[in-house]
This record gives sequence, C-alpha cells and structure tokens, in this order.
Amino acid sequence: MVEHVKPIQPTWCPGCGDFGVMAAVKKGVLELKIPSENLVLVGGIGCSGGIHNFMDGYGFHALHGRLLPTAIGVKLANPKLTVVAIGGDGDGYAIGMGHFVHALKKNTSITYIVMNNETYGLTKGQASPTSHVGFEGNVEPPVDAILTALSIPAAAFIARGFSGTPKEATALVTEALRFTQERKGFAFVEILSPCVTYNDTYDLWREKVEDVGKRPGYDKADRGKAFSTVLDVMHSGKIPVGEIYRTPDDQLYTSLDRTLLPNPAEAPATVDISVAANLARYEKMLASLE
Amino acid sequence: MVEHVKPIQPTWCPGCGDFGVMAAVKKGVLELKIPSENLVLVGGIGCSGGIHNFMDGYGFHALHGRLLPTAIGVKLANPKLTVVAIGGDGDGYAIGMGHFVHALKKNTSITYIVMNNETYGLTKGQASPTSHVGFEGNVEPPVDAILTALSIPAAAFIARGFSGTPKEATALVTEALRFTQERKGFAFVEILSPCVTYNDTYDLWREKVEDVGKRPGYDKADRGKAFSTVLDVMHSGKIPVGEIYRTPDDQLYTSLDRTLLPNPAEAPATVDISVAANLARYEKMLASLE
Amino acid sequence: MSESVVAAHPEHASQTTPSQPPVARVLRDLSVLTGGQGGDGTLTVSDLLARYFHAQGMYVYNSRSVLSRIRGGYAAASSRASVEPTMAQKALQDVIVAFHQDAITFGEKTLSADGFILGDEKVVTNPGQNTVLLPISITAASKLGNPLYKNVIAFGALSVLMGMDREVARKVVEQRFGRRSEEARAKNLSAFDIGVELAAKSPGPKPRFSVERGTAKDQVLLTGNQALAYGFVVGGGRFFAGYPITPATPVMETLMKILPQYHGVVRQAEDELSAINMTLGAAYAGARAMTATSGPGFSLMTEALGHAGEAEIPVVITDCQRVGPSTGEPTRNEQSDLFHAVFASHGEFPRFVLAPGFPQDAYDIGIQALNLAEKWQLPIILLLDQALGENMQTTPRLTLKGVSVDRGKLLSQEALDALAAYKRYEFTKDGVSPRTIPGMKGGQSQVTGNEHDEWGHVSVNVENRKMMMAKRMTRLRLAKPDLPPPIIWGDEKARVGFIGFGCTFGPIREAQGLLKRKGISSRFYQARTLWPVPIETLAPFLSSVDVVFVVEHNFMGQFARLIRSFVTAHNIESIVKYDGSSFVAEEIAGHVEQMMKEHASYVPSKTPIVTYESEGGGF
Amino acid sequence: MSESVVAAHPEHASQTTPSQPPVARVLRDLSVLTGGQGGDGTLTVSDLLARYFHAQGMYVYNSRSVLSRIRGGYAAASSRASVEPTMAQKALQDVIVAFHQDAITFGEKTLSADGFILGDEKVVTNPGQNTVLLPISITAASKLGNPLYKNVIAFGALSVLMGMDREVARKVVEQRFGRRSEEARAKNLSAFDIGVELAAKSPGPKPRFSVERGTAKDQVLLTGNQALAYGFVVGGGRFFAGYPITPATPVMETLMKILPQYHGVVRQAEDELSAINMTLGAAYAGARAMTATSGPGFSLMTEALGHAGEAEIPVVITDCQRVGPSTGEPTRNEQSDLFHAVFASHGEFPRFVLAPGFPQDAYDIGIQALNLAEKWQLPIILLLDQALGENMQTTPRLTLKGVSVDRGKLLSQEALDALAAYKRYEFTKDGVSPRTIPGMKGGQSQVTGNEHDEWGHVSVNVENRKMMMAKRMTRLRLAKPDLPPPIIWGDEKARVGFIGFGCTFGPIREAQGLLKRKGISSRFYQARTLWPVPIETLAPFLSSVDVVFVVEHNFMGQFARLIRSFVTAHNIESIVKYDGSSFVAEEIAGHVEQMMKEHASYVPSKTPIVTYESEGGGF
Ligand SMILES: Cc1ncc(C[n+]2csc(CCOP(=O)(O)OP(=O)(O)O)c2C)c(N)n1
Ligand SMILES: Cc1ncc(C[n+]2csc(CCOP(=O)(O)OP(=O)(O)O)c2C)c(N)n1
Ligand code: SF4
Ligand code: SF4
Ligand SMILES: [Mg+2]
Ligand SMILES: [Mg+2]
Repeated sequence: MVEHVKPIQPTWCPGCGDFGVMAAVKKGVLELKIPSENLVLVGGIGCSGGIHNFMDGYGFHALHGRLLPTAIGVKLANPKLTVVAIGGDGDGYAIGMGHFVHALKKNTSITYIVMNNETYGLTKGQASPTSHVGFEGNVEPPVDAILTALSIPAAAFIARGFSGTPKEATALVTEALRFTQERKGFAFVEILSPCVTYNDTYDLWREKVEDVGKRPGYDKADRGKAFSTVLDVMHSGKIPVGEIYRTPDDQLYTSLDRTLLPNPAEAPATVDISVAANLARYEKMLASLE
Repeated sequence: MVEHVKPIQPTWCPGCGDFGVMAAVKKGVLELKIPSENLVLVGGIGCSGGIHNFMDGYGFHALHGRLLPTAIGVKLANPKLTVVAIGGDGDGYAIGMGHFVHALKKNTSITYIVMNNETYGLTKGQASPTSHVGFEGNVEPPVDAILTALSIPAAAFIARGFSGTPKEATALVTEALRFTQERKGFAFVEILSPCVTYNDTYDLWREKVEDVGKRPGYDKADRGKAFSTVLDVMHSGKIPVGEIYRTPDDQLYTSLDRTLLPNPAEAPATVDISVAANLARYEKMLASLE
Repeated sequence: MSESVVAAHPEHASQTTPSQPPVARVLRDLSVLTGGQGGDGTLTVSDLLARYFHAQGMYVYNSRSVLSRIRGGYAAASSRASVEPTMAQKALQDVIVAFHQDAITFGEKTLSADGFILGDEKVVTNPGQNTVLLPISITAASKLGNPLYKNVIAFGALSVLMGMDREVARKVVEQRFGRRSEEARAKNLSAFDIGVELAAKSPGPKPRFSVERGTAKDQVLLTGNQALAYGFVVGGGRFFAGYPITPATPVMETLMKILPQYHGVVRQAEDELSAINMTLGAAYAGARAMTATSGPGFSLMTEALGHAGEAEIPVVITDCQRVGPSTGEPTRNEQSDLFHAVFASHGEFPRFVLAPGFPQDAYDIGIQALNLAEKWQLPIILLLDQALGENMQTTPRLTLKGVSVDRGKLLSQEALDALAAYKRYEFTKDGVSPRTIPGMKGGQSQVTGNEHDEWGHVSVNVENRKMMMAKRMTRLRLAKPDLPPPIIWGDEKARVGFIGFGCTFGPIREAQGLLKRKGISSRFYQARTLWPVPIETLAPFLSSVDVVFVVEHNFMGQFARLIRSFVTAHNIESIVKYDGSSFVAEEIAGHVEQMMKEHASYVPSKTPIVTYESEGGGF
Repeated sequence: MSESVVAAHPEHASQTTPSQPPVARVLRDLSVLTGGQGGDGTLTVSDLLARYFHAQGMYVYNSRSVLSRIRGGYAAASSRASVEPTMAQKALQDVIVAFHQDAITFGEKTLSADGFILGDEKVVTNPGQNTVLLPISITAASKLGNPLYKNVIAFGALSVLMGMDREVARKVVEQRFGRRSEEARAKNLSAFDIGVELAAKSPGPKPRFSVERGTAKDQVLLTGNQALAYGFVVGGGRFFAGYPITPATPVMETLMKILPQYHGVVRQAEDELSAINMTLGAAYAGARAMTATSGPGFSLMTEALGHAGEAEIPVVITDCQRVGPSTGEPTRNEQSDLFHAVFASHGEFPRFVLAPGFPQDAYDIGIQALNLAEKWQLPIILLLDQALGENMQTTPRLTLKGVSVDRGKLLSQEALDALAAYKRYEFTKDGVSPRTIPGMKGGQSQVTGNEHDEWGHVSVNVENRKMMMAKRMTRLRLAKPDLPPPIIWGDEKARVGFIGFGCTFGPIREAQGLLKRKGISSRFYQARTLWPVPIETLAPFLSSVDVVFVVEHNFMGQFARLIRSFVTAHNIESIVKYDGSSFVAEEIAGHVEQMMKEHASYVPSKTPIVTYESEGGGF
C-alpha cells in the first residue's frame, strides 16, 4: 500500500501528562476499531495541540482557539468520519471559549478532548483560564468547564478524567468516541494533564480527584443535580471527575449532523457534484428564475 | 456651560421592547444620581446597541460583540466612572460569547445589560443564540445566559427582567448599578425585550415570565439551587426572571478593579504621567538596568 | 466597436445609448425614485415597477439608499428601465413617488424638467411643482385597514400616470402577492384598483408620458448576490457557513433555500471566525466551500485567510463591500476593501482576488472560483460591492453552457493506490501537490498552518522553508493564464482608456456612450482579476492609450496604486468616489471631459512602460 | 563619514569594522555558539558570556535559534562580543559549545579556521577537529546532583580556554544566580570552579586565545522588547493588555513587573480580540495604552484597528514579527507583516507604521509613538521583529533626555469650560478635533465606528462623508514632519544606497564596513517611518545614488514594492531573505558585489524620479 505520513516522536517534555491522554485516545480508537483513514484529529495550538502529529490518521492543525469550528466543518462535510478535536485549556477556554459554548449548542457528533494543565504550556507557563488565584500572578478565579458545559441545554455528554489514572481516562474517552460514533451529538471530555515543567500537579491532583459517580445517589442524567454536586465537590477542595453528565438516549436532542444530513452517505464532501449528475435539477432551478 | 452632544430620537421601531429597557436604565441612573459626565455607555452593534445615542452621557459604540472588553478597558483605566455595557443577544451571546464568559470571570465592576429579543433585529430577523428551535429555520436548542452565568464561579450578580414589566426591570437595573457603584464586581442583567418587527412576543412572554424569588424557599445566595430552580422553571415552560443569584457580600471575590486599583483616584487615565511627576522613580528604574 | 476579448454577454457588447432626451414623451429610458420612511415597504413600489418593465421587455436596474435601521429614517429606491441594456442608476429621475416630505426635499433636484411627483397627501407638507397629490395612505387605511397598502395603491396610480399596460401591471401585483395567501392577493389587487381610480380622478394630463416597449428576451431579474449563490451551487459548492451582515446576508439566505436540496449544508455560525474556520474544515474534508461577508466580518477572517494559504486549503471568501472603515455605513456602496483583500493577514501566501462586474459575471466567476480554488489549492477572494450585490438587474438567463467541475489534483482512491508514497505537500513543478481527503485509505496526512515539510510535519529547516515558500508563491505566476481575463469594451483605436472593476462597470459603459456622442471614443479594461495584478494585459492596455482613467469607489485610488506598484505608468488618472453613493455615467464623463480640458489633451507618454513583476523572491 | 541626520547614538555613527582576522590570537570580535537540547538551559551559557563580555566593556549581540517546543529538539544560541559596536550575528563562530551532537553537525561548517569546539563527552558521538571533550554533564550529575549545572561548568571551562578574567567571570556567575538563594549561589560557583578545573586538566593550549578588552561605557544589555517596554512606561503608557505569543510576550512580562508601580494596569486578556478592544477602551478613557502581539494575534486585531481609525482613538499596537503566514515558525525571524500593517482592515483610515532598528530606537520610538498617537488621534503600529525583539544587545543607558509628554488636543476641564460647544469630531484645519475623556463635565460625546457627524451621531449624508474622510485622511500628509525621520548612515557621496528597517539595521551597517574595505562606499537610509511612505526623504535619497538595495526579511520585497507604488524609481534592487534566519553582513555584502558585477556597474538613471503621492482623494 501507499506509504503515508508517519507519526513523529512526541515533542512533549518527558513526564508530561499529555502522554497519558494520547494513550487513552489511542486505546479508545483501537477499542472501537476506527480505521486510521476515517480518523480526523483536529489539534489546537499549544503543547497539547500537537498530538495529531504523533498519531496515525488524518491530522489538521487548526488555528489557536479555532479547532472546534474547524472540526464541526469537517464533520458536517462528511459525517462518516470520526472527528476528534483535541487541544489545551488556553486554546479551548480562553481564545476558544465562544466556540466551546457554541459547539456544545451546535451539538455535532464530534469528540472534544481538552488537556487541562491549568497553564499555557507552549508559551512558557502563563496563567490560563483554569489557573487558580496566585498562579503566576493570576488574580481571577478560574472557570470550570464542566460547570459551563452543564449550563448549555443541548450538552449531552460531559466528562472529566485525569491522565494520572489512565484506566478511567481511557474509559471516558472510549465512551465519548462511542457516543459520537452513534451520531448522538457532541461529547466533551476534559482530562487533567499536568505540565511537569510549569505546573507539576501530579501528586496534588492525584489526591484531589473525586469520582462523582461514587457519591451515593448520584444521577448523571440529572443536570441540576450534577451541577450542584460538582459545586459541592469543588467547595470541599476536591476536583470532580468521572462521567459527570449524560442525557438519556430518549431525551437527546437530535445531533446537528443527523438533522442536516440524515443519510451520512450523501454529504457535501461526498455527493457527486458533476454537472451531469445534477443536470435536471440545475436546469429546473435556473429555469425557475424570473 | 458648554453645549454638548444631545441625545437623538431613538431609531427603534415604535413599540420595540428596547424603549422599556432604556426607561429602566434612565430611572436607575436617576435614582443613583449618577452625573451624566461620569456615565459611560458602551453599546454593542444591533438595534439595541444604539441606545447610547439616545441618552445623555459619554457614549461609545463598540464593535459587534466587543462591548465587554471595551467597557472593561474603560473601567480599568478609570474606576471612578460608571460603566454600562449594553447590547443585544446576538452581540452578546453569539459573536460575544467568549467575552461574556470572561467578563463574568474577570469580575470588573461594570453593569452589563443584554436586551434579549431572541433574534438579530438589525440584520432583519435571523435566529440568534436564544431563538427557539423552529424560529426562522433554526435547528439548534437555544442557550440560556442565566444558566451560563451561574456556571462561572466569579459571577456574583445575575438577574433577568422583562421590558413588559417596567417596574421590576427598573428595580433590577438599579440594583445592578448600585452593585457596581460599590465596586463589588460585574453585574449581569438580561432583559427580555420583544422585537415587534421580527419576533413579537409581548403576549407570550407576559404569560411565561415567572419570578423565581417568589418560589417558596428560593435562596438567591445558593448557586446550585438557583441553577436547578432555573432549570425547573424552564422545564415547566416558563421563563425565570428576577434577581436570580447574588453572592452574599461576605463571600464576594474582590472585583478586578478593586484588586488592581485599590485607590480609584490613582488610575491609568488619571495619574500624572508627566516626566516631572515621575522623575525620581523613572531615573531609579532606568539606573537599575545592567 | 470591437471587443478584444470575446464578450460573454452579447447584449452588453453593443454600445449603450441611454439618457436620450424623451422624444415626444415616449420614454425609452426612465427612472422612478420612491422615497419614504424606512421599513414602511417603500422598496415594494420599486420592485413592482421593475417587474412590470421586465415583463415589458425592458432592461431594468434597481438601486436603493436605505439607513441601517429597521423603521423610520429616510429610505429611497430607484427603478430604472431602458430599451437599451443598462447597469447603472440614472442621473435624473422622471418620476418621484413621495411617501415622505424628504423624498421631495432630497429628490427634487434630481427630477428631470419634464418629470412629475406623485405624493401622498398625508405626508407631503410642501409639494413641489408638477406634483400630483393623492390621499394614498389615508385611503389605504380607511378602505383596506392598513396604511401599508399605500405601496400598491401608488403603483396603481403610476400605472395610469405612466401609461402602463393595465393588465400587465395588475398581473405583476397578482404574481407578487398571490402566492402568499388568497387574502393578500385580493387585498393587493383592490389596492391596485384603488390606485388606478384615484389617479384617474386626479387633475392634469393622464398619462403624463408613455414608455416604449423593449425587446429584451430571455432575461431574468437578479442581484449579484443571488447570481453568485446560483453559481456556487452549479459550480458544485456544497458547504456554506456565514454570519449575518449587510449587504452580504442575501448570499446566505439564497443558499439556505436552495443548497439543502443538493445535500449541501448552510450554517449560520456564531461569528465570522467560526464561519471561516468551519468553511476551512469543510473544504479540507473535500466539500467545495465558501463563506460570504462584508468588511467587518472579512477583517475578522484575516487570520484564517493566511491559514488557508499556508495549509493550502481551497476556499472561497466573498466580500460584499460596504462603506468602511469599521462599522462605517452598512447599507451604502464602496470598493475600499481592495487593499485589505490583497494584503491582509500576516506573512506571505498566494491568493487570488477576483471581481465580477455584473450579476452574470458573478455567476460565471463564482463557478470559476470553485475550480480555481481546487486547482491551485489556495484561498480565493471574490470582491463584490453593495451595488452589485444588492441592486436587482436585468440579466441573461443563467445557463449551464460551459459549466464544468475541475477538481485539480484531488486524487481518486485508485490514483492514490498507485502511488508509492503520498505526501500532502510534495514538491512539484507547478507548486501544487496531489490532494487527498479524509476517508481515503493511504491518504493520511498532516495539514497545518505551521511551516512544514512535504509530509506536513513541522519544520524550521531553512532549505525546506525556502522551497516551501517558492512552492506556494510561484502559483501566483503560474496560475495567471487560468484567471478570469479582463473584458475590453469599446473602441480598439481609442486614445482614452478606462479601468474599473465591480459595480463601476455599468456607469463606465454608459459614460463611454456619453463621451462617444461628444466625439471621445474610449476603451474600457474591465478588470476581473485584481490579484495577482494582471500586468500582462494591463501593461499593453496602458501602452495602447494616451491616458487611462481608473474609476473606483474609494479614497486612495487603491487599484490605481496597486497597478502603479507593478508598472511605471505615467498616464494613469484616478477618478474616485467615496461618499457612499454610486457613480452615475454623467459624473464619470464629466470628470473625463474636465481633466482632458485641464491637460489640454493627453499625449502618448514618451517613457516606456516598465513592469516590475519579479520583486523579491520573484513571483 | 557623515550623517545626513544627526545620529542619536554616537557609538553607532562610527564606522564598524568587525570580522577582522584574529591578530595573533588576540580577538577583538568573537562569537560563541552554544547548541544543545531545547529546554536544558543552553541559553544560559550564552547569557553568561554576554554578561562577562559586557562587564569587559565589549559590545555584545546575542541571538538564538530555538524550536517552538519546551523541551527537546535542537536549540542554539550565539553570543558575539566585539570591541567595536556590533548589532548582528557573526558569520563564523570562534567557539562552539556542544551539548548535543547536532551542535557539531549543524555548527561545524560555521567554525572559523582557528576556532575550537568544547564538547560534552557524554553526548558528542562524533567530535570534529579541534574539539576539547570534557565530562561536563556527568560531572554535573555526580558532583552537584543535577546535570543542568553543565551550563555553568561549561562556562567555567570556557573561562580557561578563552583566557577570560577568572574573577570577573566568577562574579558574573555569582550575580546571575546569587539572588535566587544561597544554595543556588554556592552550587553554581562550585560548578564554575569545577569547569575551571576540568579545562585546566584538558590537553592542548590553554588559553586558545585571548580577547581584547573593550572600552564601551555606560552601556546596558537589553532586547528590543524590553527597551520598548521601558519606553512605554517613561512615555506615560499606563495601560497594557495582551495575550501570550512568541516572540512578543516579553513586552507584557516586562510591563507586568514595572507598570503596577506607576498605578498602571497590565492585563492578560482571554484573546487578542479582547486585548485590543480593552486597549481601545482604556485609550478612549484617557490612558496611554498599548497592546503587543505577533502575526497571528495582529491578524485578529484587524477589525479593531479600523475601529481606532474611524473612531479616532489614540492607540499603539506593537507587532513583533515572526515567520508567517499563519502559525508559521513562531520562534524565527521575519519582516513579512509590513503589507498587513499598512493595508489591513477593510475601508480606509489613517495609521502610522513605525519601525525601530535597535533597542534604543525601540525605546525612543516607543515614547514618540505615544505622543504621536494622542497628537494625531489614530492607531500606530510599531513593527518589531523577532531578532530585534528577542536578541540581547549592548545599548547605551536609557535616559530621560528629551523625553516629554505631549497630549495633543486633549482638553483640560478649563479649556473645555471656555468652549461654546464641544463636538468630538469637529472639523478643523489639521483634521484633529479637541478631545475630552469621560468624567469631564460638558465633554460628553458619541465615539463610534459608524460614519458620523461632528457630534458623533450616525450619518450617511454624502457631504458629511466626504468631509469626514478628508478630515481623517489628510493627517497622513500633515503629520509627516512629526514622524520619526530616517537616519542616513555612511558616505554622503556614495553612489550605492541601502534601504532597510528593523533588524536589518545591524547587518547592513556591518556590510557597509565590509564593502568600504573593498572600495565600495555606500549610504544607508534607515527607515523608521514606513507609512505614510516617507517619499519626501526617500525620493531625494533614491535620486542621490545610482542603485539602491532594499534589504528586508520577506519574500515579496514588500518595502521595495511599497516604495515603488509611490515613485517611478528605476534603480531599486531587492535583497530578500525569508528562511527564518537573520542576515549576516557577509551575505548582504556578497549580494551587492554579485549584483554589481552582473550589471557591470550601475549608472545614474536617466529617467527622473517621479512621485505619485496624490492618488485618489489625495493624502
Ligand atoms: C492567535 C494566537 N495567539 C496566541 C498564540 C500563541 N500561543 C501558542 S500556544 C498558546 C497557549 C497554549 O496553551 P494551551 O492551549 O493551554 O496549551 P498547552 O501548551 O498548555 O498544552 C498560545 C497563547 C497563537 N499561536 N495564536
Ligand atoms: C463583525 C460583524 N459581523 C456582523 C455584523 C452585522 N450585524 C449588525 S447587528 C447584528 C446582530 C444584531 O443582533 P442583536 O445583537 O441581537 O441586536 P438586536 O438588533 O436584535 O438588538 C449583526 C450580525 C457586524 N456589524 N459586525
Ligand atoms: S511544557 Fe508542560 S504541557 Fe508542554 S510538553 Fe512540557 S510538560 Fe507538557
Ligand atoms: S427591528 Fe425589532 S429590535 Fe430592531 S428596533 Fe425594530 S422592533 Fe426593535
Ligand atoms: Mg494548557
Ligand atoms: Mg437581538
């Protein structure tokens, strides 16, 4: 077969949390038997965003903060593809915040993975929107993307993992991929991914993560409950992780790709656009002009 | 005294909800005795965003979606000013969504009023982020800015009014202005403001609005509770209004302007920047270079 | 007359002879201005007139001058109809319909000596000479329950005063409103009849004049925005993302109606950043994709434009220009985004900037742009302007003649399978590398805005950088024979030249006619490719005449300046307008006459024209 | 030699005479390249060397070539020191410090004949000739517990091999690390001593050469970014908003440290759209305000740039350029944003584009820009580049001499009170209207990006539009005498000219020296104002020489092209480089010699130079 681009060695610092995230994605892809030619990885700009260079598949390095519109464009052009947008917390929650909220609203069947290291790694450790007060002079209380995702009515799959607990992270990523493979909509997974160079939080986070699913009576189908539980966990000084929210199948809004393109085989990137194939309809359309 | 620019006649359609919003703002300004030379109105682009032309004060017509960074820039340059950012739902929740979330996070003491008519008025009635499914072909479930605001940990003042109930709307706007006058942080008020031309919802909304404060046991200081109550009200087919959430004074994060500029008299726009006034410090600074 | 380039549109190729003085009150070329309050539907009168004259075989050109507000304020629309092809507003009005005193205040000075005013009694406080006052809106309210029927009443009255064919006019009303509901049909027809009746009872001659019938056949009424949208569909465009903005929104609205029928996707994005990046994503995935916007949105797309350049993504960006800078005047006409279109975005990459001059040109170039984008794998900017985009004009019926889809080096799976290795950015002679789309086995690649090697992996190697820059930039040179050629209109032997693009097409053509009648024959280089500057056709054109007037709607004389940066042409004069209103032929002709008087007469330049095409890296 | 414009910096005014062959192994001009793995602190060696030579009274120029990743990959830094002023890299290295085999593989070809390599035994697998191998990192790990001490060990070894003053070198280490902690001080001093010891025991001559002491006095080490930040503070800048981006981030980081002491505000925004709009808001409110970014961020600021133009908001935007387009090569050097800086944003409005050539110039122009922005009430773009921005250079101590704050037509409350009426956009002769800031009684106004009347209310009136365009655009002409003049370096009678801006300053100055020694004397027009194109000084300069080489770091020869669009100059040649690395003097001199050979010799152009400044509306 034709030789194609080979993944290069990751350019991450040894020990970077992103290695764990990539392992989880690779395992999920393997588990779901997604052929590499159907896999489109849309990377953000940041250390994290280089991931597509280190994996087998179609890679697209989007502009800083624009990976979601790009990924949605790919999916709406060809819904048969498995589209994974993957980038950093700066990329996604700072410059990309508007697109993040609107991607949740648009509800296209793509997976979005944020490698949250609570800093801007690639530009050398400035505070990001998730940095706590005091980090590198930061004075603004951080945002929590899980809470914000919960606030969007269309958001149907919301999870958080930790690259230090690879089994759980892998399970979440795999579940997200499955969700989008079934064209159920947008799946959002944030993975805590320590930056060993500028924000080495492995030990701290290992101590702090709390699986909300283990809270007695937790109901991941209850958005309001999920929201207040997440808040509670945060107030107790912990970091909520797990499959935090999931809309039951029978209550799902139809995903955008399914609404617009019910038959994935007939899509912008793949329909026959030759004049011959469309002749009759074109002629009728042009004839209808007055 | 010197003659200055006079407010012009509103360019709104007769009956537009924005008249009610403007009345509320005017009353609030009057009530708090804010002198017009200290009032800076930063308008968005849209029918709503023209409001500063119709009021007495310093008016700044910002770019579409950029009124919040602009307003924050004004306030951080001179915290003695009363800064009111005011625009539409398209301006604020579509192109401006990223800045909206970050303005809540930055928590600068300005008031932000969104005139939500669930459409893009000025561009002739397209669906906006708050339009329901079916409106002008819209297929995306709307966002609810109150929910999203609640999701931002720093957000401290969140309210929604209806221009059809002017007394309540005025009270909310006045309270928001008071909050920012005391430099407590960012105050967000959405006002439902029907677009009689493209989305005439007066009657519908009059029927649907429900003051959450009247729900038994409602505690506007409880963020989690507020979130689930808002959700409940929405699920029941109603629109939650009222002072929906407010962080108790003793739990407030310090506002950004207070953190950066504890003494409002010494601020970027007003400190003496002459060389003479800074000579000693400049010389010391330059001498410290090696 | 002769055309250096075969004219695609025969009816334009013939010399226009508009603005002839009305012969015995039988008009061959007339214009009706309707002025009223924004949002009260004033445009409807113009629209009905256009449809009537269109039905009568005349050439129609409608234009408008409205404010960026929904109701209130002064809004005006003019409808021109001529026996000869026309693509511009008329300097003088033959009729003014006044739904507001402002229509008279502002419009009266443009009323021709023989013209008349039809005024609504209720609002006209200060009627001018030749005014027919009728109780239009009052009757609309009293008899039909809604003052908005005033528009159709006025049209009915005009049918009497302008000697229109009553049945045809009535049918136009029926067609326009009949589709909505039976009630709309009936009420509007009543309104028409009421108008007829009111006018019949009015004092003064009836009709005031009659209008000659035209012979235009197989024409349709279209705006440039609409024509472009149809071109996009027919050219295989299947993905569009945009964000509402005046005056570009109609492109999206038109596509919303038609594209889904072809399994196409039209998305209103949350902003222009999203729109352009969605478009890039879809184009990367293999869809022919476009976005359309106006100045402010286009400025927001600046970063992504460069991304398309570096990542080699075929994409079309339409900028329907309005008055700038910043928010400017959203509803008014200008061509001041040219510099931005050519130079915006940090760093250097190839792009084409194309500019159609009339609706059919927008259709043609719209189709061609999709082929060019895929063939040369780069971003293409289509520069339209408010006048071309929004003004409804008579246009030959759009056809499929010559339409074909050329996807360039997009590989089939078979062709891909036959390769030993697939590299997305392989170095090739023409700078264009074979392309795959996701889903193709073995076509996996890295597509990126970082500088990269042939595989698409990040590289800062200096030799690689030089070769990649050359690979991308040489296309600016190599693609030239492929790009829309200019059309040269007018006399081959003329010593006076014009250069223009976009909406100045109509006024320049008409000015040529006016000048010709004064003994000044001219040639007009209608530029359709603006970047890369088509120096290979411009230089000979500049050499062929004594003086060239570059006519454009901006302050800086942008196209003139751009041309100058490639040639030492000593015979360029700028004619610019930047007040938001569009040129009329008389203005241009007047400028030319004035300048020719000032300079005694232009003489052939003694200095040869030197071109500088190979600056720097040499594209 | 003589300077047409008084040189602000006497030590640059003297002819540089670098790259002299080492005389009896006493070097007067040397360069040390340190290469290793990204993130292992290789830059430290360069930094220590710079500080040492700086302490020895020499002129220092440090530069770097790193990847856009935090660890790993090849990263190199070079440190040049010369007895004569220098502002460029040296073509050949005298010493290479290899912490990685790549340093030898890539660097060896640039090693001078007499040079030597200091290699870390552990990583150098293939030592070249003249290599001193020492167990540097192994000793660091074994004796100090951390291989990162290898940098200081290497510096210690160099102190022996390069015949440095041991005490001064040791003090440099102490000063650099002593402030951190006592442990850092002690460990690093041990590392230094270990290095000395290792080198002392090594075979071969010690020292390999010695270095002459310099006489430079009252100089500091600064990058252009830092100098600009200090200029901003001293010029009264009090508000800065930015977003991290290589290579502009240090401007923000420097200001974060110093601005709060002056009640200034420095904000890291959520993106560049927010950064520029916050900056506009603050400037509108009366603060002197700036943002700084690089290409991608600058592209995102395009819309707001026009807003500042239309709304007449005084604001400074610094673009520290990197390799484009798109994400490009974030850490590498280029000057390809010029066209974007001059032409980006839809519509037309006045702006100034200024470009300092060296750190003190960045300080001076940084101060001046704040005055110009307020005086002319428009956006100003400061074009820096990676080399100027990030390379640490010897710079005369920054002073307050001549620094003053001119706020233009910003009214005092008293002046305002004395007016009959206050109109924000009042028509005036110089196009600049009196300005108030919020908080002033009676100064209420409407400030807007819409076209507006004198009061600031929206207007689409055509007469108003014409006057407002003229009001804004005339400033491009009227401001010219105020803008930073060029500095002309070199021989007044020379027939060969150079034009350049930004980081090409050093290499061109040095190339002038090289050429002079070959008998070719030259003049160098250091452009500091790029837009409006300073045709009034460029035209005479072009006329004064037979040929002009425009030297710039981009592909299209952007500045050459820009100049050409204003003059018919037949004697312009482009020398461009766009591979991410910076010019060295030898390259430029070589180009010139080559071209002069090819063209036999340049002769005075017979065609007079014609300027076209008054295109279109005529600014
Ligand atoms: C428009 C734009 N602004 C700024 C940058 C510079 N930049 C590159 S990566 C980055 C932030 C990276 O942070 P994050 O997304 O958290 O990724 P991480 O490196 O931490 O994985 C920034 C600001 C850019 N490339 N483009
Ligand atoms: C960058 C940019 N994109 C698009 C527009 C066009 N535009 C003007 S107003 C508007 C939307 C207005 O909607 P909203 O903010 O809800 O205000 P409303 O008119 O409904 O009060 C748009 C898209 C613009 N001015 N600038
Ligand atoms: S800097 Fe941080 S985020 Fe970036 S690769 Fe290194 S450890 Fe990972
Ligand atoms: S269009 Fe709608 S929002 Fe705009 S002024 Fe009219 S009623 Fe108000
Ligand atoms: Mg990060
Ligand atoms: Mg709205």
